[in-house]
Amino acid sequence: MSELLRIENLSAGYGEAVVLHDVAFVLGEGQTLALLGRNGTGKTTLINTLAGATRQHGGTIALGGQALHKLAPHQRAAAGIGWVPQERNIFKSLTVHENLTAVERPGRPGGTSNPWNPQRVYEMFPRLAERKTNLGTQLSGGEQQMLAVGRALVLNPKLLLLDEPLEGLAPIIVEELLRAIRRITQDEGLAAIIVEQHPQAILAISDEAVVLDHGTIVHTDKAATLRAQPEVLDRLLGVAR
Amino acid sequence: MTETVLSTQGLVMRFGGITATNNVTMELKRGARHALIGPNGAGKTTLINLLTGVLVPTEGRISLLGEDITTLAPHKRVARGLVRTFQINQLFDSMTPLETLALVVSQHQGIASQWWRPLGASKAVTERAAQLLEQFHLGDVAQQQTKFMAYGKRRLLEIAIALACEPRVLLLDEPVAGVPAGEREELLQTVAALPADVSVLLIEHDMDLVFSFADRMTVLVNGTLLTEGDPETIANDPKVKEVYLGHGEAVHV
Amino acid sequence: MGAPSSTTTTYESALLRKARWRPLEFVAWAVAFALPFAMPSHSLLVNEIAIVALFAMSLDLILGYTGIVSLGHAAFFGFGAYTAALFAKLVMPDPTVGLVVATALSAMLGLVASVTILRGSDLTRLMVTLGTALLLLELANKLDWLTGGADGLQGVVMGPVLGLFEFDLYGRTAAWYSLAVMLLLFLAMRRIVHSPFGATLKAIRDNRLRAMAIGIPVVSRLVVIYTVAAGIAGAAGALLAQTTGFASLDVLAFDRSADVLLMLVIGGVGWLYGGVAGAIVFKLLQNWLSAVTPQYWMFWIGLLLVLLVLVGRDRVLKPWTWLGKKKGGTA
Amino acid sequence: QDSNKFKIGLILPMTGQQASTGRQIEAAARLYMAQNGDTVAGKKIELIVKDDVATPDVTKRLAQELIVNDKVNVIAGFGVTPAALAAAPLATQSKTPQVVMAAATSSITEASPYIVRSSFTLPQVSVAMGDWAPKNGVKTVVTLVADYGPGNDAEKFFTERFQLNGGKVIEKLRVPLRNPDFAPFLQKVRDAKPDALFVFVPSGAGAAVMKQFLERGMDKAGIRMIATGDVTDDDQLNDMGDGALGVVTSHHYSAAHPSPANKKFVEAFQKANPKMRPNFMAVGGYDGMRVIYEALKATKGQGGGDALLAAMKGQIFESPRGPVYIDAQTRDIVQDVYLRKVEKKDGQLYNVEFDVIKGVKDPGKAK
Amino acid sequence: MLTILFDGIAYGMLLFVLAVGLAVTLGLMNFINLAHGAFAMAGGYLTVFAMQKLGVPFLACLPFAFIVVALAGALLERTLYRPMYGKPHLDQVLFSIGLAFMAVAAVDYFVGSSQQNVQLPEWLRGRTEVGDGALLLGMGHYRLFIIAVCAVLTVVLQLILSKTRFGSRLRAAVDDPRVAAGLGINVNIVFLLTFAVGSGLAGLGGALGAEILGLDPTFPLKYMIYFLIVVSVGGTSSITGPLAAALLLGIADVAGKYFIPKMGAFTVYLLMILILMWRPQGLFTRKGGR
Ligand SMILES: Nc1ncnc2c1ncn2[C@@H]1O[C@H](COP(=O)(O)OP(=O)(O)OP(=O)(O)O)[C@@H](O)[C@H]1O
Ligand SMILES: Nc1ncnc2c1ncn2[C@@H]1O[C@H](COP(=O)(O)OP(=O)(O)OP(=O)(O)O)[C@@H](O)[C@H]1O
Ligand SMILES: [Mg+2]
Ligand SMILES: [Mg+2]
Repeated sequence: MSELLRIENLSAGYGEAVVLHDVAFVLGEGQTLALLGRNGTGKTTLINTLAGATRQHGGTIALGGQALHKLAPHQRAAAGIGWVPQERNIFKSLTVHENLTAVERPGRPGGTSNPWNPQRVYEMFPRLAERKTNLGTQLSGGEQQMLAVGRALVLNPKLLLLDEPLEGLAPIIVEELLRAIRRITQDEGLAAIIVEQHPQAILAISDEAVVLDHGTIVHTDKAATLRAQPEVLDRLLGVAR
Repeated sequence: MTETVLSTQGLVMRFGGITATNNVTMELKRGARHALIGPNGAGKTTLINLLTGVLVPTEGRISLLGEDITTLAPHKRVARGLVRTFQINQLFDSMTPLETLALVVSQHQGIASQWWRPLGASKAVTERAAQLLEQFHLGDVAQQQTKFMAYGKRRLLEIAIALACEPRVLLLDEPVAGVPAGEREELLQTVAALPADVSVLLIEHDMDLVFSFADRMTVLVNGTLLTEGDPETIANDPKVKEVYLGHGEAVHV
Repeated sequence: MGAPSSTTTTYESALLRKARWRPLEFVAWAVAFALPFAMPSHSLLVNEIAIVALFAMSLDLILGYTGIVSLGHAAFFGFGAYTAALFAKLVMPDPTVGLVVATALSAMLGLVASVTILRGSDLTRLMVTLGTALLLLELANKLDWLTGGADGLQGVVMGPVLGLFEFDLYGRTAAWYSLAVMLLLFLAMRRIVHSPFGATLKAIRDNRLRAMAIGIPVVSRLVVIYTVAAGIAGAAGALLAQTTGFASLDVLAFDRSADVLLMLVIGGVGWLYGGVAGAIVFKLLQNWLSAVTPQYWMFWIGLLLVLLVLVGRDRVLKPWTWLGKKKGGTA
Repeated sequence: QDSNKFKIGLILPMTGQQASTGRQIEAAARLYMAQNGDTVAGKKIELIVKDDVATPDVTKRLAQELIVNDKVNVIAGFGVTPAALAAAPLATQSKTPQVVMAAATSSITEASPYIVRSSFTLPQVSVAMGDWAPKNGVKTVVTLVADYGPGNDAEKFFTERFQLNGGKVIEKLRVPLRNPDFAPFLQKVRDAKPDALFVFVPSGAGAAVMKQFLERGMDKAGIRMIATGDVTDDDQLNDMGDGALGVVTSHHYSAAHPSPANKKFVEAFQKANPKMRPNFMAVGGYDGMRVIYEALKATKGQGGGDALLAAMKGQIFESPRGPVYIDAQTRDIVQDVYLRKVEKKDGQLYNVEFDVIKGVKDPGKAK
Repeated sequence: MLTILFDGIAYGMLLFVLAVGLAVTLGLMNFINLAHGAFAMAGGYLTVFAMQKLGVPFLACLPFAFIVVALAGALLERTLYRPMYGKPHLDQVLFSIGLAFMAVAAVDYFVGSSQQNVQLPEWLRGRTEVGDGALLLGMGHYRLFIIAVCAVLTVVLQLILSKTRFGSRLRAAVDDPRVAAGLGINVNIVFLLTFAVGSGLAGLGGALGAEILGLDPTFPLKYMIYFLIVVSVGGTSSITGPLAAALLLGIADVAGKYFIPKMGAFTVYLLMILILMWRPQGLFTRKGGR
């Protein structure tokens, strides 16, 4: 397993305010990281910082050896970041299909033989195929969530950033999506960082786990280990689940 | 035998080629704690939009307390006690929670068309607004502009507005989405604690909450009513498991 | 619940705070009324500013408080002006009666025209209101037997205000008359915007969907406020016609609507004094610049507008903010 | 303290659609002052220029302020009819002479006994065309005028005189003042097939009408274009191109008027304003200044508005346009009206006069 | 009869070329640029000067006007316009009308207030007639030329927007610039290009229109209303909408003035109000599906 993402001394925030302090971790190719923490501890901020949507105050981010923090947001997508923002942010004046094609990138050389394209997204979420020509605003809440995930996939990223991807989804779709994420990471060598309110659900499919509090990392472990220690989880997250 | 407060007969809603609501006939009893569940895109939000008059049904009728309201203007339905919350917050961004609630209470008390005296002139209005602010933990942000508030607080205000309308029938569309796990229960407690004759229809994907809240459930699939019953029946219904609940224990551990 | 009584009073005073008169306001009005005394030579300018300020405030009712943009507000201004002028010419020369008649008829026109602004986007409203004003302009042009067409309506003789005060050449009577009417209507508007009714307007502006969902009759609110704003704009137009003694097509022209919009936006929308501030700034500047450089004053006005937006209205127009930090929005 | 000053308030449209009117008049007025000194009868002349954007209520306020605050002795200028009319009651009320230098609707001078006009009236120049056309093979005409006061005047007086002379007006078209495309009107004219098209549009729009007239091949279809001189405005004639050659117009002034006085005027004007050629607006301003200067001289700097006014009435002088006088009864200008044809001289287009009707009074006041 | 139709079409096409740039910036970028007419005016003046002072042939002036104005637009976008995108519509109105005022006064100062005239080459000046009687069709060559240029333009624009992803990338960037950038869309470039093309089109329109509409410093304000009518009636979501609207208005205006001259300017305004009350989002709105 070779290293994909390396974050060092990262601090970032909004305007003058610094939300993240001195964050550092490493993620290997095809690995899944569960990013946990109470509300408002900076999970979204970390995800957005990787996507280039916050103000970075210091530190470095390297993706496959490339200095990501020096790139403009749109270049990061080219470098291999696929982002599912917390509020979905579907482009409201584009149809479902255009939402996908507007950002689509051809599969990367040396990637899988079966690159992501709108067609594959429709296969994963048949619901979207039926809604191809609906505008972004004409989708149900859950459909928007599916589209946001699909939209990140057609970038054919190396690293998928999923910010609360399960919110508002029906239980059966949640199961399906979790399975799909597992499959994609295992079979296609895609790495992922997943933020979620239900730690059990994602720890089950993750390799690594990181817990944030007040913008700093307070715990790092193997996902399986953490999952087996409810009392630690309880202490870190304040909610026994 | 409790009385039916809200009912639909053969409700149909088509958007171009898509049938979002397909021949839905259902009833809401007085004092019910009723949950509406179903897969994404099943037509739950659409149903609420039809009930509240945001959309006009292609076919079918809706009646509230024995009166046909199929084509009644939305604001008149509110006057008859039919109130909703939105899946995505719909707030008055430039107002403070205090002003918002004072306005909503004024509207409910029928004095919102007064133009000659200021908003805060009615003691009754201010008192009720203060009460709501406290009940929803909004006291500390009461005088902040709504648009600068944190998501969680905005969500609480969303619900508070609906309650300020003193609903007789309350329709909640995924009220706890985005609310921190720890606060979800409390929020639903507030709703559950509404007077016993208020009927509540809840849409929610968090099954823990749904099952702890509902005394009756309706399952909608592809715009069509799949089944209806008490929580236990629904939880064990194989069809519901297949299309909605799934089998895994991933969600409610 | 132990706390409520004390928090309720806090909330009560918070709600009432905005509606309360501030000392500075009294001073400002006193100064305004003293101006024709102190600087009789500028009475005409005072008169004109009072009129456009009133006009701008009426636009603020629909734009700032209700969120309905209009590029055709001159329709009502001009209608009021022609009504007042014709009333004086054909019926009776008493200004007060003329003012009331013009206001009432403009309001009726507003009631009728309100059907045009109920639906659509900002752009649609801009164009429909603009179209309405232009239609009225064409109409006034075509009805030249009544309105004097493009030459303007001549031969309007105004009687003394309240039968007592003749309009003088200095324009002092005119200034006081306009200021008095403006004050009266301002008081009414001030009541409206701070009332529950006013709050429903803001609610509609902020979120129409939700406003409906809490039971506000959106359409009738829009109709009412559009009618009121039209009436007040008509009153402003009537004042112009009465104090200048004539009316011509340009009271209905596009420039009139555009200027008042500019003034209001300069002064700040959603704040009645914004219209006043904008009127003062715009008129004084225009007056001063066109005296200094009659040919190219437009350039400097343009530059001001650009800077206003680039640098921020607050920082340009409120010198006291140059020192401290930027504050949050004030209502 | 200002007793040794004589102030002239010049209210003109300096911006907006009518701006070129204001520019011409201001330039001419300044030229007159430069040529004739700024001290007359012991008084220093001060010119205060104000821009009214051709908006009458602004005109009125400016006039009022000039009279009340600046205590001007004369108000002058007035680019458009409503502006002149708006200021008229003030002139009466304050007994201030009002010299109208541009606005050309006939009725203006009736609006106040203090108004004196140094420009022209549209009836004046249109009847001249109404006389000339029937004699020169034009039997049927369609009129096309801008839909406002002066346009209506032009239409009315031309039609009356033309019909009196046995001509036939097939159709009267009025175009909106702000009209982007003349195609439909011109097509209508073409379909009516008159001998000639009589045009009045305010200067500026003239070029457009002319171009589209040619583009539509109306000249080739045997329709002549006749017009008042506004259409072939000297200021713009050169830019209209050779298509304008041969167009016959009637007007009171041409920059090519062959008199020494005019040569001197044109040369001096162009020297002072290299980018402009003086047009009828300029001459109105120039003569207006002259009327004021002479009145001041005659009253020896004493006496108020009434005295000045009295001294303005009846002035007779040689203007760059030719001999003129201010009718003591109507206070309107009486002047020769010329028939001119567009010709090329030294590579430039000019309205070359070929006929003249002497001493035309404003026919609008005849009744 | 046919001639009137032809004139109406030509007039409509001209309005379209002038307004299409606005349709792009307003409709696709959701930016109210009331200084649009100033760009058109710049195109007109450039053409006049290139022809008079430099002796450039008319045909060469058209691309010249397009390119120079597009470059100027790009420059302004980088310096002045960019901070305006996120601002409320009213601020955009204030800002852009301020720019228009400045342009008006500046042109007046440097060039003077008189009308400028374009001297068309001989081959564009003539007129061809076919048929006779009620079916007589007289076509001014210049109007024919405008129709041709406009048709080509429409096709090209339509191809760019529908066959490339540019259109949807642009709309995505407008909807949510932050997320669009995070998903790999170079928002700045997309806006810059769009704005430059919009300005360039205005410049081209000005160059073409100066002959028929006249050219003086008040141009940007005089015709602003017409541009806005075209865009609002056409709807702001496509290129074909404004085209249809411009044609409709052009024909209605010309025919109205021909058949009922007394109605004068009524026709257009009335038509606009009625259409907008009937379809508040314009004639052609973007619905789900195509
Ligand atoms: N746009 C912003 N400007 C300023 N501060 C912000 C902004 N967005 C978030 N914050 C602050 O940054 C901190 C971290 O927020 P963040 O959204 O990263 O939390 P989170 O862990 O994702 O929470 P949640 O579970 O609610 O999504 C919070 O204190 C929040 O108030
Ligand atoms: N305006 C519209 N035009 C076309 N289709 C629409 C429109 N609004 C909703 N739909 C479609 O109707 C279906 C029902 O949507 P609805 O929002 O009611 O679903 P829902 O049950 O609330 O789903 P979720 O749980 O994901 O919120 C969806 O498939 C959606 O795409
Ligand atoms: Mg978050
Ligand atoms: Mg929903």
